[in-house]
Amino acid sequence: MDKNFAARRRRDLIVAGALATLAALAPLFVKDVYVQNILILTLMYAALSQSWNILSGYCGQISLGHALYFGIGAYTTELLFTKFGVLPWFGMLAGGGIAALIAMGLGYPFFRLRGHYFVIATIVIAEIGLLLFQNWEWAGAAMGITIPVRGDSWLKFQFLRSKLPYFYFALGLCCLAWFVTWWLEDSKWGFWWRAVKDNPEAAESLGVVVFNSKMGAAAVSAFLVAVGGAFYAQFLAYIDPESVMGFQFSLLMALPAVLGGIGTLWGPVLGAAILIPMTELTRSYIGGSGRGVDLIVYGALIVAISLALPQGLVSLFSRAKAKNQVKNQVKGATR
Amino acid sequence: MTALLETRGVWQRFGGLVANSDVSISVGRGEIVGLIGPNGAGKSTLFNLIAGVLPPTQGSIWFDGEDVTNLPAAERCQRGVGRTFQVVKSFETMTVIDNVIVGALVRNTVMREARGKAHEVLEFTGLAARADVLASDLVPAEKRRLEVARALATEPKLLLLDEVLTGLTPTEAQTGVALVRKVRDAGITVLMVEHVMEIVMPLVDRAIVLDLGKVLVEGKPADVVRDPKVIKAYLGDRHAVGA
Amino acid sequence: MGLLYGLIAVGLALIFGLMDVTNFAHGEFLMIAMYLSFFLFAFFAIDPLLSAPLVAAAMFVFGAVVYLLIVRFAMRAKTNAGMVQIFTTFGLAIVMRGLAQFFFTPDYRSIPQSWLGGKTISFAGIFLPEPQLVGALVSIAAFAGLYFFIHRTDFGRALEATREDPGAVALVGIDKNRVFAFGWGLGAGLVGLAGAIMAVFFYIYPDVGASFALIAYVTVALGGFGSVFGAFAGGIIVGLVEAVTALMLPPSLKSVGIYAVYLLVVFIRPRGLFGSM
Amino acid sequence: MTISRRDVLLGATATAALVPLAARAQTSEVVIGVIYPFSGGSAQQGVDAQKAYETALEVINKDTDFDLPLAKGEGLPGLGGAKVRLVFADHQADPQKGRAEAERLITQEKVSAIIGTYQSAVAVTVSQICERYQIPFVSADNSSPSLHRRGLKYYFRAAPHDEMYSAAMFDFFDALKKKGTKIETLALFHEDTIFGTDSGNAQAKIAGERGYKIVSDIKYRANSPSLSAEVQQLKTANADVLMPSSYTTDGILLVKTMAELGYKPNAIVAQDAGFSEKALYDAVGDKLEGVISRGTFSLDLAQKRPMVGKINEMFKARSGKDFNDLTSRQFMGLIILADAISRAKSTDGEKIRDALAATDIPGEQTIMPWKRVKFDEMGQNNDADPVLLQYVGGKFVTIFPPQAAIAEAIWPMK
Amino acid sequence: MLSVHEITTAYQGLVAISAVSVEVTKGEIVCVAGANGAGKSTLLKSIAGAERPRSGTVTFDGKRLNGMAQHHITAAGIAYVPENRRLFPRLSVRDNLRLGSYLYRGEADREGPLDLVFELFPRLSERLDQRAETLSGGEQQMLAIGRALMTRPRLLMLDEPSQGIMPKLVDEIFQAVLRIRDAGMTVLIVEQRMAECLEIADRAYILQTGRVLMQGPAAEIKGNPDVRKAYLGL
Repeated sequence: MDKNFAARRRRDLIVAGALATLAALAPLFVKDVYVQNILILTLMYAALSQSWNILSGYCGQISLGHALYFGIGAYTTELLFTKFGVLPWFGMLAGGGIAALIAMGLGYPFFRLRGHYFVIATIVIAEIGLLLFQNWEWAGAAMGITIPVRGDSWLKFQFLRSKLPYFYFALGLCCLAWFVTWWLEDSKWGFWWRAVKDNPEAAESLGVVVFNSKMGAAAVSAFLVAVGGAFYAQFLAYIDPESVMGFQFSLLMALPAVLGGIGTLWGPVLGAAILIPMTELTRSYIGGSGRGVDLIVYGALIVAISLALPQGLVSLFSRAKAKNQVKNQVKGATR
Repeated sequence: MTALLETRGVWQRFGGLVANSDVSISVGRGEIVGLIGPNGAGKSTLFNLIAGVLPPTQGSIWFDGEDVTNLPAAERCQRGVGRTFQVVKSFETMTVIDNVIVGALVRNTVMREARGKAHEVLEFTGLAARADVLASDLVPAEKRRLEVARALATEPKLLLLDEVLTGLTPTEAQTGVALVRKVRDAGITVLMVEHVMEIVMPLVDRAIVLDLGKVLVEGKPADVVRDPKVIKAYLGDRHAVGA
Repeated sequence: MGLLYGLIAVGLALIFGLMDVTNFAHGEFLMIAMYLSFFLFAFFAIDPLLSAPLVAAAMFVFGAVVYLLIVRFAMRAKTNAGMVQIFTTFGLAIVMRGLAQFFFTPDYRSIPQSWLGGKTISFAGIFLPEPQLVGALVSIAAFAGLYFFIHRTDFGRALEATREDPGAVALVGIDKNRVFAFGWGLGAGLVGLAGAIMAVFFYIYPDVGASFALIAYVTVALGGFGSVFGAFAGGIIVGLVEAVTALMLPPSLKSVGIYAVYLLVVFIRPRGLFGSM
Repeated sequence: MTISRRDVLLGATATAALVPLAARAQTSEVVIGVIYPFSGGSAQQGVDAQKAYETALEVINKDTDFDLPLAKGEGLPGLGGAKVRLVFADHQADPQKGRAEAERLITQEKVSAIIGTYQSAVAVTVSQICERYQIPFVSADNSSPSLHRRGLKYYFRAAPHDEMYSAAMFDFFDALKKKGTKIETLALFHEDTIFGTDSGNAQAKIAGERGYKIVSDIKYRANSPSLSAEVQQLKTANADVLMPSSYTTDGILLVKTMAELGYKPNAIVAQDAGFSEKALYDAVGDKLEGVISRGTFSLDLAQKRPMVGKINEMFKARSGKDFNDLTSRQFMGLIILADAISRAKSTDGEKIRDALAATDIPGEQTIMPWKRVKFDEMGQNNDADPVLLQYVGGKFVTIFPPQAAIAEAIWPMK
Repeated sequence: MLSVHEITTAYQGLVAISAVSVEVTKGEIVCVAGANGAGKSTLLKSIAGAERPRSGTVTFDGKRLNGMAQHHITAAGIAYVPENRRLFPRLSVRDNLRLGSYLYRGEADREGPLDLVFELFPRLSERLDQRAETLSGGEQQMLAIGRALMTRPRLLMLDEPSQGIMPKLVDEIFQAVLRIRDAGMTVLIVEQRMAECLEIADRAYILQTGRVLMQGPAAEIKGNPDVRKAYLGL
């Protein structure tokens, strides 16, 4: 059994490595910038969703306010860059750090809340953040911040036409988020989080410090999301509160994980790989009609997937595994 | 040598309701102590106080020679208090082995060691064949055993068992009894709540009867079941004879 | 205004709070109700005040059908039922918006004239716009009715029981789907009432629900899930806080006041003001 | 009304859906990208814009007898009569999506130029992308002054921006004051988006320069569920003039709330947007008798220039609406852009840019009351004179500047 | 009265009971016993409609039950008290009982059986306004049986009524079962405490790994040496 387990872990790593390599080679074949753009967004949302999944999927604290951390990452990076000339690379880390600190600060009061009360509190806090930025003159308020793009530069992480550097960064971020999840999954923290999600009281009785576990998950999750936000800001070269802190980001971070399989290693990646291209393509190719058909298709797909596969798309893959499990059960029952 | 566990004049009130009043009990090292009493006598509350789910309104709790009254549950677990829940609280979305690993992580921070420990405990409790099954797919009796396994994985000095033998046929219960004995033989002190007198009385070294939040009687099982106060409050006439 | 929030929230309180089903399409229910009211006015010249019961009835059917066709299945999920509900109803909301745009066009509509529109009662220097006054009265009546319904009728009891344990009501011969379909119908019907009154003084377009939905959620949570009276009180508090914040802060920040009060309340009372769950 | 519109729309859907499969642009065809919100809260503007562009397309591609550039003859004479084809894209008011669509249009659809976008925030990113790909971007209807001040080479705006509009308003106030009307205090009411903020800032700045007192400056959250508290404050301030900068939705709510709370200002001078929308007047027209809005277009120009009326009829046939401030700008924007492409005799971005920079169209050859169309080095047309219109008896009448006015302002409004 | 004919029920791909047949005659107390996982609870669930049998038939007074929705089966006269009782924890004792008579809400005297419930379990009448969740385990079991009686069943099915209950109350509950039978109802009971159960039962079935191992009059089963060894631990 131990062997099985180790083999599964190794197999996950190998599959991920293969996928990452495949993805890294994709630009050799995909020259179309529009498609590249979709790939970048897909990778970015996969990374964001993977990060969201740490807190909400593994630790069970459903947050619909992660746009706050996304926005903080974006704003920290760009404010530091435009006001103080700090390179985005440092801004990114600073943004991540600040987001993690805020997540922990918010954790103190928030983690006492349960269920809907918690979810609504996360929505509300992100909304407050949005309103504050919308009215914060120094940070550009509603006008946002336009990032001066002066030509290709790795140092400033900006590129005029080439999407490749962004692509590789997004890929890297996605791999990082995946790897962090993979690593945490078989660590004390990973076990603690899942225990806290399933039954905090029992977890506490087994020596799990529930509160600290939640804090840890929140910090890791917020940090990664903020780095994603910083990336998005650099990628877009323009930010305003609505476009980096709006509620839609919170949803878009959660959706891939939910569709793919919440609290699973592969769910977010799988969900993003299907959802994001679908969103983009329905908008691009049927959105121009002005008749809302794209919305109908998009919404109906979400409903259909939620209803048909409540465990997410990964459950399709685990069918085979489930069969094995039944076999084990039979063995166990007839023992 | 001091007792492993001692409660000194413990009170617990919930609003106007008094769940425990002035409960002082002690459990010595290596003992199996049975805690019995009518439903609602405050047994579960006392368990929760000992496990640290909530602090007592008044009084103190001493474990292993130290005052642990104000320590949270997780900290008490680290010091060696393991417990099961009357209403089974497995981690439903995790497999059996993963459930046990959570417990094992208290003493083993290296994953490989924790996993090894968990396998060991599953063997010990006879759940090894079910290691990779989701906890939600276990039948109730297995879930109770999982509760015990999980608590054992924390390598406790004191194990609090809350109705783990409930709902078993007499034969099955015998296996359970054997397991509890095995646990004690491994050097773990056991404090257990149980209703099925036929099973629990031969097993325990000492029985404590709670009624209306107070200690009613305490002593050797044979004496306890003959105590008229116990018969009146708890056993009813028939069982007094039966036991 | 607070009572109007309360009226919008009460339907949600029923679905979200009393049946413990997340409904992210609540704002869209409101939108549909407003359109219904608009079309009844535009084609048959029925004043929104008169059409309110019609709209409520139509919405009742709509809500029940939505439950039976979609939500029922979302509730069957064994694991992460919460997320499945959130995203099913969220998807539903998007579909409803799309359909509204498809059939009603994205044009802004509004009802120019009605018996109530634009009339104001001046009372000791305080102006009370009639539509909102009527809204407030309807809202109070709706709350009273719902309160009575939940606490004094067998059906209300059955609803509570079904929320507590949907699997167990069959043990006493209750069909949970009928109870919940009725509950959803009632919730949607109440939103229908709100929509009809809103239509008098608000503009109507496919995305109109979004601005109200969040406030409605906050209102329900502030009052506490599972409490009709809580939603009522929540509505009043939200209205008051909004008015007060608008005086103290730049008006663009007035919602911050509402949100802050929500956070404050749940930090002190994690189950809202009157919540039981 | 819906049936005929739906048919038109169906045609558009089919085109839009098939477009990506079509062969890339040949010389016989020039492709122009049109980026608007076609879903979400401002979908109506997108759909209206679509009709305006289709009207312009008809003028360009068919032989029509108007005194407009490209009207006569079919297609673009500079490119041997090549036809213009439009590709519509939906940005859903999201700068990221606008950017992605711009990039898609440029690289996949091979558009020669892009026109858009209604929301200013989206114009920011779309124009950035155009700059990077050296494709001209014509900002048809964005009025935020900050847009052209970013040093972009490929950005062009034929229409006025909010500072020009605001200046016109204050010119108007100054003129009234000379005649003895009392205008001292102003109340600003603007939403918290780029448009509202820019407009509010411009008005505040000019008011300060010209000695008007702002007694209330209210920034409110766009699409609020309620504006009662805000209107209460306006009422308390009771300024001589109320100057709202709001989109349609908030405009409707503002006017209705004002009526409910019994607030009747002396005058409302609006920063266009919602206040030029038919929907607003359909909803609350009776309460807006005498409201003044800035604009760049007025139908009564048809009295002087008959073609304005005829083109308006063409538009009306498609949309069921009259031209308004937005749709007229969109119409004109495409004409100007297509004219430049024709003169560039090329579909190359840089050549079109140069042709645009060299544009000089006299005002008479537009449907707008502008002096002429000529871009400065920042791509802004400073000769696009705004007008002030007053809503009287169910339609707009030009009241300012004097050379365009056909009636005197009614002041106070009721 | 109740006739279960060769039903097979499975969940998650595992067969829990296969081809089990059980007969219950009017006025009987029938006990079903067996080890954990033998399929006793599944049998009751299959009759009550909480699980759908894959094959076989369940008929009650000549009416075929399988395929019917669970609430219709309740309405047909079978009351089922599941193992975990499934009370409405946040509702009062009174409301729990009232919900029991939900099917008769149109009737003037809808709470007819209430007297019987209070007679059987006098302590419930003292706790009418308490929330069900604040009752002790034994009282909850009484309430669950009481609620089931309020549906005016002809057949009452109890799943492990003695589980987790102190000895004194176990007796009370078994006595109550006898009285319920005397009041004209039929009882099908699944029990772990076979000794006590066989004492009050008329007939008994023993299930093992999903099949009927043995059946017959209770006294006979109790005397069977194999049973004594395997199940009674004697």
